[in-house]
Amino acid sequence: MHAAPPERPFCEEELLASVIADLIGDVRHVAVGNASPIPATAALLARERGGGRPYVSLLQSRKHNFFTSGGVELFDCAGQGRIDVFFLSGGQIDGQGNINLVNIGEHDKPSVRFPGSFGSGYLYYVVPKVILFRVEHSRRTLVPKVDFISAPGTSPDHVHRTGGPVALVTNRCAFSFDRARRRFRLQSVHPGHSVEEIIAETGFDFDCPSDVGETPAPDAATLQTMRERVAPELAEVYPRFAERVFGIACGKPASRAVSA
Amino acid sequence: MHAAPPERPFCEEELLASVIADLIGDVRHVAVGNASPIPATAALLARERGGGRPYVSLLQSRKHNFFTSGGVELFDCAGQGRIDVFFLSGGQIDGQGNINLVNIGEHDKPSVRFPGSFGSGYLYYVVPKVILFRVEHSRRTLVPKVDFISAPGTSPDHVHRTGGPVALVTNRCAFSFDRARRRFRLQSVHPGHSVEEIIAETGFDFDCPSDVGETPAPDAATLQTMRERVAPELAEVYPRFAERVFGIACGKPASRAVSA
Amino acid sequence: MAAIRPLDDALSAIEDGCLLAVPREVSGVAMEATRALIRRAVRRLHLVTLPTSSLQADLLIGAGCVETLETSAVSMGEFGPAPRFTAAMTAGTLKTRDATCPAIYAALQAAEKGIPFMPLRGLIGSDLMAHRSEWRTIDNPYANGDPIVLLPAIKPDVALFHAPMADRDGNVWIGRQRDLATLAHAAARTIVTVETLHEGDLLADPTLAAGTLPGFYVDAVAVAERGAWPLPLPDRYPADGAHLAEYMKRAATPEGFARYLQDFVHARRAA
Amino acid sequence: MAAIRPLDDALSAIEDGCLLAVPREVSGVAMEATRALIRRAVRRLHLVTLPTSSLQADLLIGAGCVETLETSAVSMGEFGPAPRFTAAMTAGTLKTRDATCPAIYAALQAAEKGIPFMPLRGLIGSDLMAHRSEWRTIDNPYANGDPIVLLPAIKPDVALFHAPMADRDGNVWIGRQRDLATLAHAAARTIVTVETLHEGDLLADPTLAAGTLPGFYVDAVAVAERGAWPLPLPDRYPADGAHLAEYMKRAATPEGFARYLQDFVHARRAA
Repeated sequence: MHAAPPERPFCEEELLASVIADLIGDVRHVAVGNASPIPATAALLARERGGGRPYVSLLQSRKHNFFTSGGVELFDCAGQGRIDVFFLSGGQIDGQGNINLVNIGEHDKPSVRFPGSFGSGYLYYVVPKVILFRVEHSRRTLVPKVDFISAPGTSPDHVHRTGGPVALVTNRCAFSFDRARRRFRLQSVHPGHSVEEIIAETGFDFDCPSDVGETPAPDAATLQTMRERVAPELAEVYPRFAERVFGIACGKPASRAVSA
Repeated sequence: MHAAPPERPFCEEELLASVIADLIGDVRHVAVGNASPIPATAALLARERGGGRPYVSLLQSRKHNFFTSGGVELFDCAGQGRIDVFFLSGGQIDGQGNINLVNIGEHDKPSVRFPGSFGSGYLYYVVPKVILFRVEHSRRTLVPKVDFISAPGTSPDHVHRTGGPVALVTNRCAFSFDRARRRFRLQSVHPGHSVEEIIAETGFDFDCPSDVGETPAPDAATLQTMRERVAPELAEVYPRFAERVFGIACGKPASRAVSA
Repeated sequence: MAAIRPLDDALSAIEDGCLLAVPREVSGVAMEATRALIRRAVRRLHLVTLPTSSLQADLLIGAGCVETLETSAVSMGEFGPAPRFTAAMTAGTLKTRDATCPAIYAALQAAEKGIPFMPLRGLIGSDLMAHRSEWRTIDNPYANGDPIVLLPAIKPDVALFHAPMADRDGNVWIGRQRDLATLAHAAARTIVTVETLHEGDLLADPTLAAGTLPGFYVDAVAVAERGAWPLPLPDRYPADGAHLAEYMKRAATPEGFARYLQDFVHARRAA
Repeated sequence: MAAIRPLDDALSAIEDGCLLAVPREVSGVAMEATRALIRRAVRRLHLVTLPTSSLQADLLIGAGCVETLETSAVSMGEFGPAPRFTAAMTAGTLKTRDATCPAIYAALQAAEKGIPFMPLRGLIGSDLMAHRSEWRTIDNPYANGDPIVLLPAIKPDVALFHAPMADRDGNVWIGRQRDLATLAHAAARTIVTVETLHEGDLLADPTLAAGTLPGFYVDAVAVAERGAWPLPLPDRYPADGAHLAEYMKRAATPEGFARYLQDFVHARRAA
C-alpha cells in the first residue's frame, strides 16, 4: 500500500466528502440514495474512521446494502427509527429548507420538470439528520421560495416529525439549519470562496455570523483513508466517479496521479 | 390399483367428507386450516373430481401450500378475494351462525377455555363460502346463544362483509345457512339419524322443511377416489387420520380392510 | 394460474386504458414486453411505477402509450433526465400523479392486504398532498392532535415484470426482489417474462422456495431471454451502458426518438 | 448488530416485565431459549404470539413467567388443549388479550412500518372487539358509512425465535418463514437461536440472500442445536410426538407439570 504523497492536492469532491463525513458524526446507520457519489464517499469515510460504525447502506450497491425485503424495507427501516442520516438534494432549495424535486412553473405544464420527489416526501420527516447536498450553489438552485414543495424543511409543532434538515453543503460553503428559527446559518466557507460571493450567489436570506471561518481542508489521514480504503469500495457502485476522482479502475487503487 | 369392493361400507368420515366436497362446488381456491382432516379430505376430493380445480391449500402441509410470504399471506390472500372456501368450527355455534372459540362463562375466569379465535375474527367476514364443521352435534356445542362471539354469523348491512357461513355439517346432518334470514335450515339428515333426533340434540331453532331428505351416501366412484387418490395425499399432513380412516401407512395405499 | 405462453399472447390482458403496474429498474423490468406493447400500440395506460422508473416509462410515454403516470420519479439515473418524460411534461401532454416512494408501496400494500387505505407518516405540508385530493388527513385516534395521511389502495389491473426464471407451474423465482410479490399480490392479473424455464418445482426446494412467487398469483409467463435489456437484471447482467447512452442521444429529439423506435422496437418484430 | 454469544448471555435483554414476541410453531420456536428463561425465572412477561403458540406459551405460563398473553390461540394441536394455559385461564390467574391472527400480524406490521395503527377488515360485532378498547372503529373516509377497525401498533421490546443458521455477521437464514422478519423489524431487540453457524456471508449469495434476515436487525445470536425441540423446525426436523404426548400426560396436573419442569427444564442446566 503506497502512502499518498503530501504534495498531492485535494480536489473539490474530496473536500465536500470530508465536510459531510464530519457532519455525519457518531451515529449507527447512514443510508445513501441513488446517484450520490460524494455522500457515499463521505459515509464510507465516516465508517472507516469509526472502525465500522456507522453501518453504511448504499442503496445502489449489491454489497453495501443488506435489504432483502424489497424496496419498502428502506422506508420501513426509517419508520422504525433505524436510519440516522440520509441525504437529499433539490432542483430548488429555499431558505426554509423546503426542497423541490418536481418542477418549476405550473405543475401540469411546467417550464422545467425534474425527475420527481423519490423518497423525500417521507424520509425528510423521519430521518433525524438529513444532510442537504447540492454542488451547484447559485441563485438558480438556492431560491427564496421553491415552486413545488416535495418536502417541507419544517413542520408545525403538532405534526409528527422526528427528522429534518441539519445542514446544506454546496460547492461554495456549508450551512447549518436551525429548526427552531427555520433558517440556514452560514457555517463555513470553502477554501477559495468568500462570504460576499456566497451572499451574492444565494437566492435566500440566511444567518451570517461575523466570525464565520473557512471550511477545514481534509487532513492527510483523511485523504489517505479516502483514497486508499474508500475509493476501491466506491468503485463497485460509482465506477465513473471513482475513476475520475480517485483514478480507480476495475476496483483497484490507481497508481496514476489524480487531477484535483 | 385395486378397485374398492362394492360391499366395503363407508365410514362416517367418508360420508362427511363427501357432503363437504359437494358443498365446495365449482370454485377456484379452497384453503383448509390446521387440524381439519375431514375438510382436507373433502377439499382434495373436490380437486380430484375437478381435474385439479379448485386449487387446495392445506395450511399444515409443506407440499399442498404455496405460501412463501409468511403466515400473513393467507390473510392477505383472503383480503384479495383469492380464497373462495374456508372451514371454521366452534366450541359453541349458535342459531345465528355466531361461533365461539374462546370461552364458556366469564371471559376473565371462564368455566371452559378454548384455544382462541385463530383467524375466524377476520376470515369469517371475507371468505365467500365458509363451511362450518363440527362433528359433535349436541346441545353442548349447538347452543341458543354463544357465550363469546369470536366471529358473528352475520353483520348489519353497512358493515363490509364479503363472506360468511353457507353451511354447517355435523355428525348428524347438514344445515344450510340463510344469510338474509340469519338462520340455519336443515338440509339433509345423515343415514341412520332422524329429524326428531336432530331437533332434540340441537340447542338452537332452525328451519325444518317437511320434505327434508337423507344425506346421499358417497357413491362408489367417490369412495374409490377418496380411498385411492386422496388418502395417500392426506397421509403427509394427517398420518394418524389417514391410517385410522383409510388404513394408509407411510403414504402408501393400504391393502387391509377399513373399519367403518 | 400460469401457463407458459408466447410473449404477445401473454400480454393480451394489457388492454387500452388499463391500470398497469411496473417495478423500479433494480427489481427486474420487462423491457422486451414493453417493446411488444409499443409494437401493438397500446394506448391510454394508467402507468404506476413501484416506485420509480427509467427507460420503460420514458419509452412508453414517448411512444404515446401513457395517459396518466403515477410515480415518485422517472429518471435515467447517471445518464440524466428521462428525455421523453421531460418533453411530455413540459409540453403538458402527460398527466402525472406525483408521489413519494413509500406512498406507492403503501397504496399497493393496501391492495395486497385488502384494506381500503394505509396510513403513512410524512407528506403533510408538501405540494404532493396539495395535488392529491384522494390523500386524506385524519387525526390519529391514538394521540391528541396528531394528523396523519391515509392513502387509498392502488389496485392494478395488471402487473408486469421480468424475473430470472419460472417453472412449468408458473412459480417465479424473484429472489430478494420482493417488490415483485407486492405487485403480483396487489394486481388482478400478473404477467411475467423470464430469462429461462426452470426444470423442476421451485417450491419443492426450501432454499429456492424462499425467493419464489407462487404461480397461484401469476396469470401468464413468457420466456424472454435478456428480457430486461438494455436495463440490468440483478445478479444476472448489468445495464447496457453504451445502448443507454445511444438512447439518450437519440431520444433528445422527437425525430431521434422515432428513429430509435424504428430501429430498436419495430425492427425487432421482424427479427 | 449481532454477536455470537452463549445462550444465557444472549437472553439477558429479556428482562422481567418485558414485551416479548414469539412466532407460531411452524416458523421456528426457540424452545431451548425458553427453557433457559424458565431456569432464570423470568417474570411478568407480556407475551405476544405471532399469531398463535403451543408448547412455548404453555410452558412459560405453567412456570409462572407470564403476566399477560396476547394471542389468537394457544393449542397443542392434534395433542389437544394446552393444559397449563387452560388451567391458568380457568383459575383466573392469567390476563389475556384475545385476538384474531391477522390482527396480530397487522399490529406488528404497523410497528414494522413506523405507523401508529393499521386498518383491518372483520372484527366488527365480535366479542374480541368488546374486550379491546384500544381497537377503534372509524368511518372509512373513502366510502359512505363504512366502519373499519384500526389496530394500534405492537412494539415488542424483544423478539425471540429459532432458525436454521446464521453467519458470523448475525445474518440469519429464515427461508420462507417471513414472520420472523416481521418480528425482527417490529421489535426493539431481536435474539435468535440457530442450529448451526454458516461459514461465509449469507447475503453474498443471491439464492441464500433471498431467505436471509440481515444481521442489522439482530442483537444476539446463540447456537442451540435442535433448539426448537420438541417442536419441529420446518424442513429440518419434525416434532417429537412421543415427547409431546408425555408432556400432555404430565402437564395435566400441577404436580406432573412440576416434575416435567424438573426433568426437562431444570435438570438440563446441569447437563
